[in-house]
Amino acid sequence: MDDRYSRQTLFPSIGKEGQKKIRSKHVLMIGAGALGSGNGELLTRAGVGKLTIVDRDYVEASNLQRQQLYTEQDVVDKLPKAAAAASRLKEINSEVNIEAVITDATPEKLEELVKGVDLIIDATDNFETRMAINDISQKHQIPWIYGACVGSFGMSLTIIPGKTPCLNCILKKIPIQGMTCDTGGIIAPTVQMVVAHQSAEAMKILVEDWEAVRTSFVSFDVWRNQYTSMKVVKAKDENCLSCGQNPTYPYLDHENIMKSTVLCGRDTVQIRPPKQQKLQFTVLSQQLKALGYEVKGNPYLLSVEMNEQRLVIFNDGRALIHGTNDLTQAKTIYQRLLG
Amino acid sequence: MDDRYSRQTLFPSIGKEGQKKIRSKHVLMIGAGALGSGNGELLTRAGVGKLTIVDRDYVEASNLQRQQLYTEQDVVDKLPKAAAAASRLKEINSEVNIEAVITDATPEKLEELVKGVDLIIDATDNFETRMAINDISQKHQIPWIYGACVGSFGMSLTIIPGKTPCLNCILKKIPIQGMTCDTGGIIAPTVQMVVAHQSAEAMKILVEDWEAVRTSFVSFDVWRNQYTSMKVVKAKDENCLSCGQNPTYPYLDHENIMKSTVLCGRDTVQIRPPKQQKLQFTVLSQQLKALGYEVKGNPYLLSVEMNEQRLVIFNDGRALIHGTNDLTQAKTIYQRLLG
Amino acid sequence: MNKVLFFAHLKDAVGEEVIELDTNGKSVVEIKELMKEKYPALNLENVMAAINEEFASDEDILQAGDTIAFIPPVSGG
Amino acid sequence: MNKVLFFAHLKDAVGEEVIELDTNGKSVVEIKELMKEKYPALNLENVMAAINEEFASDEDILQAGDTIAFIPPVSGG
Repeated sequence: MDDRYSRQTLFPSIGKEGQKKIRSKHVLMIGAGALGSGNGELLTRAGVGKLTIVDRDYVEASNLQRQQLYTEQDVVDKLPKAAAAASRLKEINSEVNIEAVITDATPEKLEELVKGVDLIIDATDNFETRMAINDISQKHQIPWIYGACVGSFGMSLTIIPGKTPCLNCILKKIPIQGMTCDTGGIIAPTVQMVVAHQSAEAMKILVEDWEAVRTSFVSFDVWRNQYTSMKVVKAKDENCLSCGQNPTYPYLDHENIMKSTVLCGRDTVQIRPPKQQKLQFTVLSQQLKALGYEVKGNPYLLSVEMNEQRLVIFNDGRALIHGTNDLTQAKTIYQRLLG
Repeated sequence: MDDRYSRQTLFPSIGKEGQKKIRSKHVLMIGAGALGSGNGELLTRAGVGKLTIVDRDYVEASNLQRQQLYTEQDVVDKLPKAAAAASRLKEINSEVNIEAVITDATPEKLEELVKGVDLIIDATDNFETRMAINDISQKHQIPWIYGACVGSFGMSLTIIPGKTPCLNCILKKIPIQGMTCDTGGIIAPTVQMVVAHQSAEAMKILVEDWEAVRTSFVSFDVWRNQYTSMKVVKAKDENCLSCGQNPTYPYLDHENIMKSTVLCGRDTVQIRPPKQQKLQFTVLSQQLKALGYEVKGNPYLLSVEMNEQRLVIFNDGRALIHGTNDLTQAKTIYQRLLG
Repeated sequence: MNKVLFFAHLKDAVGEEVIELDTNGKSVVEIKELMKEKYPALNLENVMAAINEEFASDEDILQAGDTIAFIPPVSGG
Repeated sequence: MNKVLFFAHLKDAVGEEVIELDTNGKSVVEIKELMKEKYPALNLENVMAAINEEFASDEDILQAGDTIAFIPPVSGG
C-alpha cells in the first residue's frame, strides 16, 4: 500500500512532511455516532498515528440511516459502537492504531483519556459532555473541534487554547435544549457537512498549519440553503471560568455534572440536570408524540412510555427512568430526548 | 429493521410521505470514485428504491485515502469499483436494489442506462462525461447534480431541465483542464463537502420538494476557509445547444467525443480530444514531476514514463499511450492526468 | 434600516429568512424581546446573535445598516 | 472602488484573497486582461466570474461598489 497517501501528499499544504506529522499524532474522539463514524473514517483513511474512540452506546437499526461505519449485521449483533467502529476502521487502514473504549465520557474518564493526546474531536450528542471537553481542553492545552447537527442544520467551531475563545465564552452556559436528533430528526447530508468541516480542521491541526485554521463559527442548513460564518474573536472573555485569567473549569466540577442515582429496589434511575430548567411541555410533548411514543402529562410532569422503560419528566428538568438500574442507559435515554 | 428510517421521517421536510417517494425512485450514479462512494452510501442508507452504479475503474491503494466504500482487501483483490461498491452497499442496506455496471459511460451507454431513471448523480472525474450527462439530462428531462473537487476546493450545481440553466449555459465549452486529483492532489474533507451538497439536493429531488432545491452554484475551499454561492438564473441561454430553443445535444454527437484508436501492431492507443487544446507544458511538466513521474519534453511534446505505459502528449492535446491496446485503460490514464 | 436574519428552524417560526426593520440604537437583547412579541412561536433563549457576521453579546447596539443574524446552537451528533 | 475576490488556487497565484481596484465601467473580460497583466502567474482562461454573487458573462460591466469574484471550474471527483 505504498501509494496510499499519494493524493494527500500531493496536496501542497500537506506534502510528505505533513504526512509524517499526521502519522505521529494521537487523536481522541468522544462519540461514535453519526459525527464519530464520519470523523473516525476520515482520520483513519488519512493515516493518523493513533485514534482513541470513546462511546457508551451500541448499534441500533435507527443509526444505519446516517452512521457510516455500521452495517445491518452490527445491528443484529448489537455490537457496542466503539467496537464495531474499530473493527471496520482496521479493515480500512491496518496501519492506524485504533483503540476502542466502551464507556461514558465523564470528566473523570476524560482526565484519564487525554494523556498524550494532540487533538480532541467532539462527536457527542449533548452539551454537558461538550462543556467538559471544553474545560479539559483548556486545562491540558489541547485543541478540540466542536461539531453538532439536527435536522438539516449543523455547525462547527475550532477551539485552540491560548489562541481562540472557548465554547464557554460563546455560549456562556449550557443552552436549554430545543431539539435533538431523536426529537427533530436528522438527515445524513447534514452529518457529512459537519464532518467535512471538522475533519478539514483536524488535518490543519495535525499538520500544524495554524495559519489555515478556521477562526469563525460556521453554521449551515443544507435544506434551507443557508451558510454563515461568524467571526468570534470578540467573544474571548478574560473572566471566562474555562479559559480566562483565573479558570476554575466549572464543568469538571462534580457540582455541575448531571446527577444520576439508582433508586434502590424500585428499578428506577433518577436524573437531575446540573441547573434547573424550564421545560416547554407542549412542544416537548408534541415532539415525543411525533416520535411515536405514548405521552401523558399534566402541568407538572410528562410521562413517556418507551419499549421497556417509562420516563417521567418534571418541568425543572429532573426525570425518573423506570425499568432500569443502569445509570449509563438512563443517562443515554435522558440526553437523547432532552439533549 | 422497522425503525431504520425513523430519524429521517422525523425530519419534517421528508416525513413518512417523503420516505415512500424515496423508496419508489431510481437513481443513476456515474462514477464510483470519491464522490461516487460518498453519494452511493448516503443514497443507500437513505433507502432509495434502486441505485445503478456505473464505473470503468478498479480499486487501487491510492483510492483508500478518500473513497469511503473500499478497504485494503478490495485493493488486494483488484476489484472493479462498481462491484466492490455494490457489495459493501448491500451489507449496509439489503432493501435497496443495487445494480453495478462495469463500463465506460459513453453517450451510447448513457442512452441505454437512463431509461426509467429519476435522477442522475455526477461522480465522474472529467468534463467530457459531465457534458454528455448534461445533454442526456436535457434530452430526457431528468435532473442531474454536478459535483467536482480537487485539493481543498469543491463545487456543486443542481440542474433541473426546464427550470434552471444547464452546465453548458454556464461553462459554454469544456474548460481546458488545469488540475485533476491526480495532479493537484485531493483531501477527503473536500470530497465529503461536495457529497454533502450533492446528497442533500438528491434528497430534495427524490421527495419532490422543488421549492427547496438550491438554485445557485456553490463553491468552497475547506483549507482556505472560503464559501460562495453564485446565483445562476441569468446564465440561462435560449440559444444554448444543450437546453435552448433548438437543442442539438452536441456532446452526444460522435464528432465532439474524445477519439481513442488502437494503433495496430504497436501496442499503442491514440487519444484525440474533441477540440484542439493549447497545453501549458511547463506547468503540466512540473505537476507530473511532483507526482513522481519521469518527464522529458521539448516544445512539441512531453513524454511521461509510467509503470507499464509511456504517455506522449502533444501540445494540441493529442496523446499516444504506449504499452496498451485497451481503449478504456488508455482513456482513463489520459483523463486522470489531463482531466 | 436593518436586516434581521433567521437561521434553521427560526426561519420557519418567522416564516421568512430575512426581515427589514428599523432597530437603530437598540441592543441585541432588546431586539430579541421585540422579535418575541412579533413572533410568539419564536424562541430566542440561548440563541446566538451575530452583527455583520461578528459575534455579538446581549449588550451590543445596532447601528444603521447593520445586519443582525440569529443562530440557534444545537447539540445533536 | 471595487473588490476582486480570488477563489481556491487563484488566491495563491495572486497572494491575496481580496484586492481593491477601481474597475468602474470595465467589462469582465477587460478585468480579466488587467489581472493577467498584474499577476503573470494567474490563469483566468475558462474561469467563471460572479458580480455581487450573480453569474456574469464576459460582456457584463462593473459598476461602482460592485464585487467581482473569480471561480475556477474543476473536474476531479
